[in-house]
Amino acid sequence: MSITYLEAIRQAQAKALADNPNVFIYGQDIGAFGGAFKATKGLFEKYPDRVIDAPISEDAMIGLAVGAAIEGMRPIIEMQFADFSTVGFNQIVNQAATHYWRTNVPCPITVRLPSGGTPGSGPFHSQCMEAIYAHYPGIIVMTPATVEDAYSMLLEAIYTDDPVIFCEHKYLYYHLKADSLPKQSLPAESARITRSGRHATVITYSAMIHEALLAADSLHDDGYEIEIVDLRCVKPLDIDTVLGSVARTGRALVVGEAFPWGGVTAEVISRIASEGFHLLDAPPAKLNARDTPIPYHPDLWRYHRPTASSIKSAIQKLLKD
Amino acid sequence: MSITYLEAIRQAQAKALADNPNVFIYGQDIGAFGGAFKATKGLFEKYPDRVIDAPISEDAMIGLAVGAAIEGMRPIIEMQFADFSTVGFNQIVNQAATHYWRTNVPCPITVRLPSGGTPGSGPFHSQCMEAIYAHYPGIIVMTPATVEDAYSMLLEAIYTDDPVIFCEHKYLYYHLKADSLPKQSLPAESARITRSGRHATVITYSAMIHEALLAADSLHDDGYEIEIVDLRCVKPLDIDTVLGSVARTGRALVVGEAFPWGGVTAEVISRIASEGFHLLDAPPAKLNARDTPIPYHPDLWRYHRPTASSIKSAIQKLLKD
Amino acid sequence: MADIATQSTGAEIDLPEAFQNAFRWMVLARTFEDKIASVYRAGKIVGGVYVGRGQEAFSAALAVQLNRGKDIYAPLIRDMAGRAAFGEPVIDAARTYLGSAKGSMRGRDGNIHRGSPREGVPAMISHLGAMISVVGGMLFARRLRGELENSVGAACIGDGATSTGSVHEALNLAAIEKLPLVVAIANNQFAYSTPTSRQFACKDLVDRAIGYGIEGINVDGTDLADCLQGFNKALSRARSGKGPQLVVGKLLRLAGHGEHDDAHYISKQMRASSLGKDCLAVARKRMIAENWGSEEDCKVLEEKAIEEVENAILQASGEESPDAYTHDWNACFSERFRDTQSDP
Amino acid sequence: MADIATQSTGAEIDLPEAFQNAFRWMVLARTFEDKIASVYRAGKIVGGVYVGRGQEAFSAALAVQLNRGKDIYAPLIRDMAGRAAFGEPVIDAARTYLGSAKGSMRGRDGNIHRGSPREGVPAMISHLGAMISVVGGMLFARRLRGELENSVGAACIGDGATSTGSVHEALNLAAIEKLPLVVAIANNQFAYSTPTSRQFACKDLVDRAIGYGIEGINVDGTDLADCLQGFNKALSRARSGKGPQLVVGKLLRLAGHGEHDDAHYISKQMRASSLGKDCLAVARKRMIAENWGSEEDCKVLEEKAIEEVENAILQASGEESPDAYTHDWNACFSERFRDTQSDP
Ligand SMILES: Cc1ncc(C[n+]2csc(CCOP(=O)(O)OP(=O)(O)O)c2C)c(N)n1
Ligand SMILES: Cc1ncc(C[n+]2csc(CCOP(=O)(O)OP(=O)(O)O)c2C)c(N)n1
Ligand SMILES: [Mg+2]
Ligand SMILES: [Mg+2]
Repeated sequence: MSITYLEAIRQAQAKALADNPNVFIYGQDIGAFGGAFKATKGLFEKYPDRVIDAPISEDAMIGLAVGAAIEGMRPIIEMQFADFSTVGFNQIVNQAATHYWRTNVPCPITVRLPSGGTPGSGPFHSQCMEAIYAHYPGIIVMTPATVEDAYSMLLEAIYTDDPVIFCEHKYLYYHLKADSLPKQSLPAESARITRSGRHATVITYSAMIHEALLAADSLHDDGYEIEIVDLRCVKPLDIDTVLGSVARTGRALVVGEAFPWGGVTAEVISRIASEGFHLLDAPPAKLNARDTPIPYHPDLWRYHRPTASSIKSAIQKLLKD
Repeated sequence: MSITYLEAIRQAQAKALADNPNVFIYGQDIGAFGGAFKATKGLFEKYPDRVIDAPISEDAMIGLAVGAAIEGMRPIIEMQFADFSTVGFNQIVNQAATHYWRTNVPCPITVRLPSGGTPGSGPFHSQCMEAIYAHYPGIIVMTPATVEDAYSMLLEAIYTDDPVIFCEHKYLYYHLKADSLPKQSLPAESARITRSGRHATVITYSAMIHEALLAADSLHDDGYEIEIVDLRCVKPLDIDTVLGSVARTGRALVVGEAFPWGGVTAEVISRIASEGFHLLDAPPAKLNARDTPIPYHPDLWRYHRPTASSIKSAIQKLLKD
Repeated sequence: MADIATQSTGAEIDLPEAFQNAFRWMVLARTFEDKIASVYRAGKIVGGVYVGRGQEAFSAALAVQLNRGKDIYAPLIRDMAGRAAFGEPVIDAARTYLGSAKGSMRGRDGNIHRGSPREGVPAMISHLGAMISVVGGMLFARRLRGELENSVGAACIGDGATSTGSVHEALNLAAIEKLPLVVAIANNQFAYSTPTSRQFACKDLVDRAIGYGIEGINVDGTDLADCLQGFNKALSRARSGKGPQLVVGKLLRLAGHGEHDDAHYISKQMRASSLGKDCLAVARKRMIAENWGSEEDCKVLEEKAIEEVENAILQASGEESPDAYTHDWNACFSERFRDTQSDP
Repeated sequence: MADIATQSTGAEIDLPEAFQNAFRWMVLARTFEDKIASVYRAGKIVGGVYVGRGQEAFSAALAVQLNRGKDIYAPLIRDMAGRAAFGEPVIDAARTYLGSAKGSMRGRDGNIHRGSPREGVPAMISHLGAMISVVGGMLFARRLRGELENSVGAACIGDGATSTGSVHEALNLAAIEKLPLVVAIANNQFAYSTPTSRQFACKDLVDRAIGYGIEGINVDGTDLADCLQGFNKALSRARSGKGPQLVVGKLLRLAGHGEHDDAHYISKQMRASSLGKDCLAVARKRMIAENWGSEEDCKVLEEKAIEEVENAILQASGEESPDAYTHDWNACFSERFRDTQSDP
């Protein structure tokens, strides 16, 4: 049997619906249609009351989820694309994120954001919004990079008593496959050493893990062993695992698919520089998408986001520093 | 004559309205009432067609501004508080910010965000959103810290052919005074050495400049000369001025009033670490607000945001490193 | 009461009882707000003070017909009367205004930003319109769990807030789901300084109802009896499965937007018009005229209110402020997801 | 045409002329979209293809009554017919779909995300509802400058998008400002897979008009003549200062949401109902029946359309893609505000 990243997400939701009557899913076209990406396929048939089509009202969708969470439910909200969550932004960062701190009543909602670029998706169906949400206190932001993590972290998200922004990468939906779903897993808040090495560390997450792996493979042929840290959760950051790796390699490249100003890469570098300065043998480097909207044309898109080849170049530069 | 930061903002708008018939101001209660903070006081009386009360519709307000900008106008949108711009977020980051890149037609809108904390303002009337907007390509983010800058940078914002998020600090509105308005000024995109020193550099912006100045004053008594860089514009960042200062002092503390994850402080540190690593004699440090919503109670609030005293401690720590 | 819907399914209201009940909370609210405004003017409150002067009848008339522990009530900035009627202790208002660590918001939020969501009172965020869908979600959850029975959710909002997309999405969603939601729009003629003519162009806000396929009722917000009857209809309809109800009360804000605002922009004519009647004075007169209570009864009520308010302010003033050093600075409930980032 | 407003101020329409004109663009749109769908199925288009099959009459009827260079037209995803009628060259559609660097979006955006704002055609962003206030702003600017004269702005939207707060805020704002805005709602019964019953609960979307204090018109979206007449009324009213107009067209999406979608969720009954009539076939029949054009004329038109479309696709396919290396990677117009951050 082979399971895709998308199927893992579907199965995590199926399991949560089966195990806990307080779980429900709310989103556009997620009912009988099974969702724009089929992440909820077949779930409506089994749980017609708890897999519910929403109107095109992202603000009210999040508001509804918060209200339901107050009453003890564990709503999962599917945004059709991460990019459309901007419309629900206020309810996420001001209503959901502040709820526990203000009222002492937890707000366990999971907002699934189909994120990231695929060829031809253009400026409004490709965005990576993890940094936007991570900036706000009270929100947990998960960015799974593997089929196993998509499954286990989504289940953790659903059972977490805080709002979780779950950034699932659309490029990985069909591209990534595993043999089976995990029975056990690393806790969501821990980063993972995806590949061990000793010449440099690449710290990244989500789809960029796979570009980094390709870059590392290719550098292996040149005699370099590149360590790769998968952040998994970008808020909170498991900085100990990051620093542990940098302590071994002395060199850090942080890669993100999001826009270059600020964001996860800046936060990670700033943490490394502040907390692990003396571990560094060379200036830490970062690599992001370009500072423009995400282009539609595949030829532009490939050059807009980091790729195995631009990561490889960045590592080579880092190794020379 | 003595002019407040708020009056400078009012006068910049008065001048723009007088000089250019394409300028108009749109916002809630900004007409006859003169605005929640009186930043448009008296302007409606002079320009009744161009100082216009808006409904409570932040999304449509920004949309209207973009449409008007397409037609060659130079709208200024006043958000009643920065915090409410979350409701216009989609139109800012997806409509305005992408407009030039997508269509080749510039979108010269200025969105004024009364920002930052004052005692008793609480979680929804105190926020600093500069990092949220700066993350998006196509947006310029200004954060003036002085009366003179409030004036000259707002005029620059209005005449800039790109969307500008203008973060004016509410705490400075009445607290800050100058003798007169500037005739000439440093270009908005340049950082400024607000105070020169040689033992360490504090890089900050907006209201925190004044806390940093107090900290520096106090450390001066202990024999330390602290240099202070006022970023002025946080996107783009004038990293050359920052690095120039760090080259002199070897030590950098970056201070921001915003939430700690990501944001301006992380971006500046990551740029210093990447581009100026060898200038550093000690790990760069950052100081932000705490990772919770902004508390209402003044006793909590004072402890939530950085203050002269917490900045002083952070510098002292940095000097020992 | 101009009832634009065709039929009422309401159980008849016991008007004298409801009236007396609501009147009591109106008096308490007015007394508290007069007091808190004077505390504010004495410079003893940090932040703003927002009062519901002139809106007490509309506010109390709704809440007095709700049941704490069963219904949901989402007040806004001018609903001191409704809050009290729904069972919020005056001491909590005093504590929240005065920043006592013992208030429901523990000093983290202030003034009218208070609530106790687990007891059916969501704590408003400032962003106007944002609470209605939250109430919708609470009702939705109860129905999903089969625990809705005939409870309702009520959400309060102003005329200005009807311009927000949030209100639109929430009302539309509630209509689709046919939730037992009553939305009370206090049309007090102004949103801060902005008159309704700059806020909407429809003849009457109640005309929004048809566009959502829901029922709408207009009431005279200065007349407690009309408010009681209008909400009674709306609530009975909602409880009996007829879906969302819109109740629009016409009245005038008899105060500034906040206590910092002198409301000079409200014209004398408008103040003198029938909109400008003081609902409390009107109700008091009616009480006595109908013999639902004597002049003496009213005085006793008023004195008791003063005593209760004075005590509450005194008590809250004497209580400790939150202590920043021992405060729990964690925005997340889950310990394992707390950031290790060192504190400033 | 069920006209819920009381009076028309419309100049009489020259129906035969308008009909012939609109029909021509309908044919062109259908021909282009059939072709682009087949190019998509051949795997030659990256991203999605969204067609307006069944909506051409409603789309063209509006745009054919607008004047390029004077009016504003904000099409959405199913407005190929309207775009063509408003003067968008077919080659631009082909280029944008096929990623030619010469398209108006220069490969930066694709498929239906195209426009030329300086020529009165804002380029839609994907976020539904967001374009209406932009059109409002364009009109607002023109009026401020005294350049409005009797021009109008038209914005297209679907039934599903009416659930967005954005549409609400924009309509309300336009009503307050009494802008000459015509909002065309193509109620094609579905938002992606979601039927209107899960999108709104009002009897008819046109009932939203009264809540904004604007005029509303219903038209039969499958009937070109009715569409032409309805829009004629709305446009004349808007041009003559009567403020925003809402025109709702009832029709059925005769395709999937995008070409990847087989629309299995649209029932046979609905397809067979009068909503499911193909507006193009209906219009063609009427043309001939009224003797506004012969069978022969129609054939010529259709053949010319095929030729034009084939040429455009051929030409666009042969054009260069944008070159990432020489591309101008700057999101800001102002050079001095460009970040010095080194490129990846
Ligand atoms: C989204 C949003 N924009 C702006 C504000 C600022 N604001 C607070 S109260 C207010 C006026 C509200 O008017 P209305 O809804 O009529 O209520 P009222 O104050 O009259 O009771 C405004 C504009 C806000 N709270 N939320
Ligand atoms: C704010 C927002 N949420 C979700 C989407 C995803 N989406 C794209 S088209 C569509 C359905 C639109 O339905 P409708 O408005 O009826 O237009 P139609 O496709 O039927 O022409 C949805 C949900 C979006 N584009 N914008
Ligand atoms: Mg009001
Ligand atoms: Mg539709």
